[in-house]
Amino acid sequence: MLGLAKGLSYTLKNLTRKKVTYDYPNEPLPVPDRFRGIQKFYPEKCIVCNQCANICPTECIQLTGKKHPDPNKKGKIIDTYDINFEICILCDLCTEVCPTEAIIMTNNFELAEYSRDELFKNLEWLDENDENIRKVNKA
Amino acid sequence: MVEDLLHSSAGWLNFGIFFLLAVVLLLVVLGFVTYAILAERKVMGYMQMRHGPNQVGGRWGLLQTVADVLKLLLKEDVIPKLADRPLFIIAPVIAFAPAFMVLATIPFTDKFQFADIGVGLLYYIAVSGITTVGIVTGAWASNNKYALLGGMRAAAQMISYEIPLIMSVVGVVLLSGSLNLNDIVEAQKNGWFIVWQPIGFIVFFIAAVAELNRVPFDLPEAESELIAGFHIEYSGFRWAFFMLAEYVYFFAMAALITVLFLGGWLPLPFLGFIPGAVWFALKFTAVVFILLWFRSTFPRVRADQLMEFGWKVLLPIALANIFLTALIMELVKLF
Amino acid sequence: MSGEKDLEQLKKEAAAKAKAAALAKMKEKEQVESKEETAAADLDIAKQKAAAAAKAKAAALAKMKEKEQVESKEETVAADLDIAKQKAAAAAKAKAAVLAKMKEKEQVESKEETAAADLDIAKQKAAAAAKAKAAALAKMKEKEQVESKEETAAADLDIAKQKAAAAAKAKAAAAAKAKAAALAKQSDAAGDDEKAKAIAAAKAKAAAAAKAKAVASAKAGGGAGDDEKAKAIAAAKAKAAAAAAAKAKAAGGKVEAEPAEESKPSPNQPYLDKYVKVIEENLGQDVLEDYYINSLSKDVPTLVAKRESYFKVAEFLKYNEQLGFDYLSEIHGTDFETHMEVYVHLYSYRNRQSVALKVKIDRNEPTIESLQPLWAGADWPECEAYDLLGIRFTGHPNLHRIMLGEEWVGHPLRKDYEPYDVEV
Amino acid sequence: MIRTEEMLLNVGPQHPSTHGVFRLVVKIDGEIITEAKPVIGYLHRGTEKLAENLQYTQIIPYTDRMDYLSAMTNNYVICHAVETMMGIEIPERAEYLRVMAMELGRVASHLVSWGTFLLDLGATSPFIFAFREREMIINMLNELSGARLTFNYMRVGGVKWDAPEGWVEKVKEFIPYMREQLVGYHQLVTGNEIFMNRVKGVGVYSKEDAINYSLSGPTLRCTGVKWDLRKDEPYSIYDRFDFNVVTREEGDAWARYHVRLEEIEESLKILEQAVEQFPAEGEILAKVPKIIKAPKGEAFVRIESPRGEIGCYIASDGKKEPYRLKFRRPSFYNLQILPKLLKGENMANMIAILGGIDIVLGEVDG
Repeated sequence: MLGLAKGLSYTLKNLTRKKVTYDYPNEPLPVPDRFRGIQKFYPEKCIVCNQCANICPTECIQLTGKKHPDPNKKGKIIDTYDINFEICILCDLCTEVCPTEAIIMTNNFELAEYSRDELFKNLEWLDENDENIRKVNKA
Repeated sequence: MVEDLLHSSAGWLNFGIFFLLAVVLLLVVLGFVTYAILAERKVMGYMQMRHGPNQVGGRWGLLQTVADVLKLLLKEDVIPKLADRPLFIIAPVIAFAPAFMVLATIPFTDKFQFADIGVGLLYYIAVSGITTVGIVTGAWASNNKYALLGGMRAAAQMISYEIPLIMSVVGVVLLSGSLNLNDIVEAQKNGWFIVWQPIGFIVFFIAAVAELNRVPFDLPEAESELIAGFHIEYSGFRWAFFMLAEYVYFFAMAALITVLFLGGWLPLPFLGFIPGAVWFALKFTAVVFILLWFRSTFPRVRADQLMEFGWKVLLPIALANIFLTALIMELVKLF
Repeated sequence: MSGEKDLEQLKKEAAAKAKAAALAKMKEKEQVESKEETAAADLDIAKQKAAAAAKAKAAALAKMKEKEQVESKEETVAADLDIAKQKAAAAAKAKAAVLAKMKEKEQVESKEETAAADLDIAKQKAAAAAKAKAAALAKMKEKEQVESKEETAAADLDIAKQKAAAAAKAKAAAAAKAKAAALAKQSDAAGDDEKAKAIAAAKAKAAAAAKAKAVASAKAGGGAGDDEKAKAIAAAKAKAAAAAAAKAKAAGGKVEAEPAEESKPSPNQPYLDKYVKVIEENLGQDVLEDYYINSLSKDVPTLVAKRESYFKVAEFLKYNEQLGFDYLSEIHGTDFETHMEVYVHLYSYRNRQSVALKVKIDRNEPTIESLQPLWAGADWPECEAYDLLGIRFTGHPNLHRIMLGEEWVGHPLRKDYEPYDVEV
Repeated sequence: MIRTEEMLLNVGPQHPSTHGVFRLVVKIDGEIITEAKPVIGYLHRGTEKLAENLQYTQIIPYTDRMDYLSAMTNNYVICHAVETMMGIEIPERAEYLRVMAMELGRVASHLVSWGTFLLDLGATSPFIFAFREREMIINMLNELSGARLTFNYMRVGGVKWDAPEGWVEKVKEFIPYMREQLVGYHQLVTGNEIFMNRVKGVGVYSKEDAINYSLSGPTLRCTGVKWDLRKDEPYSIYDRFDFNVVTREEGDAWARYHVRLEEIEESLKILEQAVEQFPAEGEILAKVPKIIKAPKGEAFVRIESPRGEIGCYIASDGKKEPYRLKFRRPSFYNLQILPKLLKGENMANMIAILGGIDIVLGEVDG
């Protein structure tokens, strides 16, 4: 009986303790800066080196480049850039390999959609996703 | 008032009055159930350092249960193909009806009681046993193995704990000399029976928790073992009936404990100016709170240990309690 | 940039088709390296004039032939035969690879060097044989299989023609050395650049070629160690050289394991000696196929049992007083394409010692005794090996497809697994 | 004439107490189990097959998803295997970060195990309390690695991120807090008579059985085998810390419960020392080639995860992808003894036994 009473006193004490839950949808969840959320993409920085597409473990990044419009300049610029968030696991490897930090993580993590097709994000969407951008991207 | 009506001649008018009163009581009970569920969730939430419902109906979530009930009403009525249809449909009713019937004998105050019958206590215990029939019926009719196991557990548990439950109140009956609940309350003028019958109270309380199928004796619906036990195949309003029955019993049992051991509507000394109804409500709330407190603290008892505990511990103690009470009464009479 | 004109010339002559293919290939991420190797290897081959070499190689390849690989293999063989007859084909191929490489931004400098060198060779030769080239290109795309094949083939050729492969053949030596260096000195960060540099450097230093040759042949011995038949050929001639090379880091092959121990005795060597001694005393000399210290795996003593004595050895390991391996830590199978292997990691709580027991089994008929009667813990892992690799464990009480279900077609961890789809 | 009949009952794959998609086909006579047959594979994702086409760095996020309750140890085991093969020395600071991350993960994992075990037994509150503390750990690991569960934190040769500012202090503050909470846990549960009756003498197996069935971790130590890879085959820098290997002799669910709770205390001890010894500065990533290639050959390493011995076998042919990758997944091995334990037990004990083994289905199914 003593054990039962001890347990009861423990729960009774908790009645008045501070609540530990988050008021989540009403207040945004505080996340640390390193948090890996949905990517933000800077098309102007991209040099179409394909490293992000190569390192991606789930092969969710597809990109194509085109010749630089300015004939004097060498290299390529990005034409299309798609991330399929159905299979993206937000592992951070794409930002890790990117030599120009053209793709970086944000702290946004809400990605619920009513249709699977909407999880296929293109260059424009990723470009516009510019809130809560992670400050430090490389260790 | 009720007394007069009971003795008046049968007629449509009287029937109408009774019917109306019954509906009122039903609404009161439903109101209680609504807020008992809310209270349960709130108390558990607070004990677990969270808020509980706080979305529907202000920050206290006052309309949460209402919303839940509405949702249940709107749900599709699913009856499994291989279920025993008539029994499946009637089972929730069998389970719920007695729960409501027992409320008739409970004296909430000295004036507010529906049926002041001489064998009120016996009536309560006898009628409340019928619910188990409903549970077993529903369990069997569902044609589901988990449900069957839950139903069997419910039956075994009812049989094992009904006996200590009755035996433990025999002491009270001996002391008050009556089975009438009003008389029992009146007999506590000199001190509540929790003081005179501490052993009886403890046995009764444990057995009552078991009768209510509440933690730590919630074996018939043991969520982690049998998923939902006897009502696993029920959904929508049929399921709500089982829940309703459970919570109405919760209400009735808390009221019965108040009446039997906590002196019903009787006030504490020198506090007689507070009306009886308030006293009853306070004591009643205390009992409810303890049950909720148990729920958020204890793990579940195992089936075989439950049986062992009922037969090998509670029953002998209850019998000894009767013997002791009788002995002391005789000794008191002698001197 | 001196090769610029030559490049244009050659594009017209030989690389018209190859270029298109090479450009397409550029997008294939991981192939650069293997291409280089293939190209280098082909150059090596191209320098062999004798038709006998091609014959020997064809034989070696045929030995490794697996049923599912027939098609690609035939291509390979055909291509190689052609190459052996014509120098030009390989040169063109090399050029194609070089062109592909040129487009890679980081490597521009070193690659152009290589390209220039290659162009010189290419000029000497006749117009490219389009057919051979096409076959070679197709081959390049199958990176893994071809690479390993080429390695072995090239190595075999080297051995067969050790005299013929003179130091003057700087290119072959350079490629071989680069490869050897990359594989042997992994920890020294052998990046692509470094390898390219190695090619260039080795070209200049003809003297180094002889040494590189030895390394290459040593490695061939190691590589061949995985292959029973190739081993028979290679080991006979190259064993002495291999031991001398003593590339401990390439110790996957058994050939090198023992010399490696000599150079740096492992702390676990006494245990291995003890196990082997006890086993040989009690079960006879011929139960173990091989034994060595696996220096890559925290120096764990590794025993390779013979197929027929596997259960006997395992039983002995468990019940012998001095060994007492009462705990089975891990059992799984691996498909090595030439054979299946079952790897068992045992531990003795009494002696606080580990041992790894391996057994090679026939890939076409992968059947082996179950260890479940000895260690109850082998039950599910063996089911898993059966499910994913198709290894049948005889004497297992309940061998079933534990992960995928009985209706699954094929064994996914086999290297030749093709997903079965009802709708296709 | 009363006739009894045995029923075949499917427990799972959707069942609140199977901790995931695990199915158990039990034959019951009344409530007594006469035969139990576990069915697994519902969460099989073919990690080992996928890994054959992935570079070593790319495999690390996949390991997060095996034992998702202690992803740090999974991260570690694959990195450790590759590092062992390549002979890489890990910088000291990285080692300390790894150890701290792993030990925090161990505490979190045992907390979940504790909470769910009691939830299985019908007590709802401990689960919430355990998650309260776990949330703090997860927040710390989130700050460190950028994710709450699938950390993808370790790299071959070190770790991805250095400790953020103030992180080590947070760990330091957490240790006394957790100790205090542990006292509360014991108050709430350990002495509870109902609980003791539920777990004492339930699911007993002997030392010999445990070894024979290849059990590891708390399921092995509860029988009195003093075996912890951190102590007995020290990897990383565990030989620098002073801690005990917790064992119990009973071999029942009660012993397993105690071993786990006391292991939390030992982990806190390690954390305390790690915080003390944490080097003020230093590299967090060793010099490794840009493209990691394990040398030709094979290696099998094993380390101590919260659930037992997690091992990683790599057969490499010198390429940047492993030729064959195999994980020795402790839950998979630990679960094998279940049919034997369940024979003759009733339904309630079944839950207690399963909860006591503490499986993670992601790991069972690989």
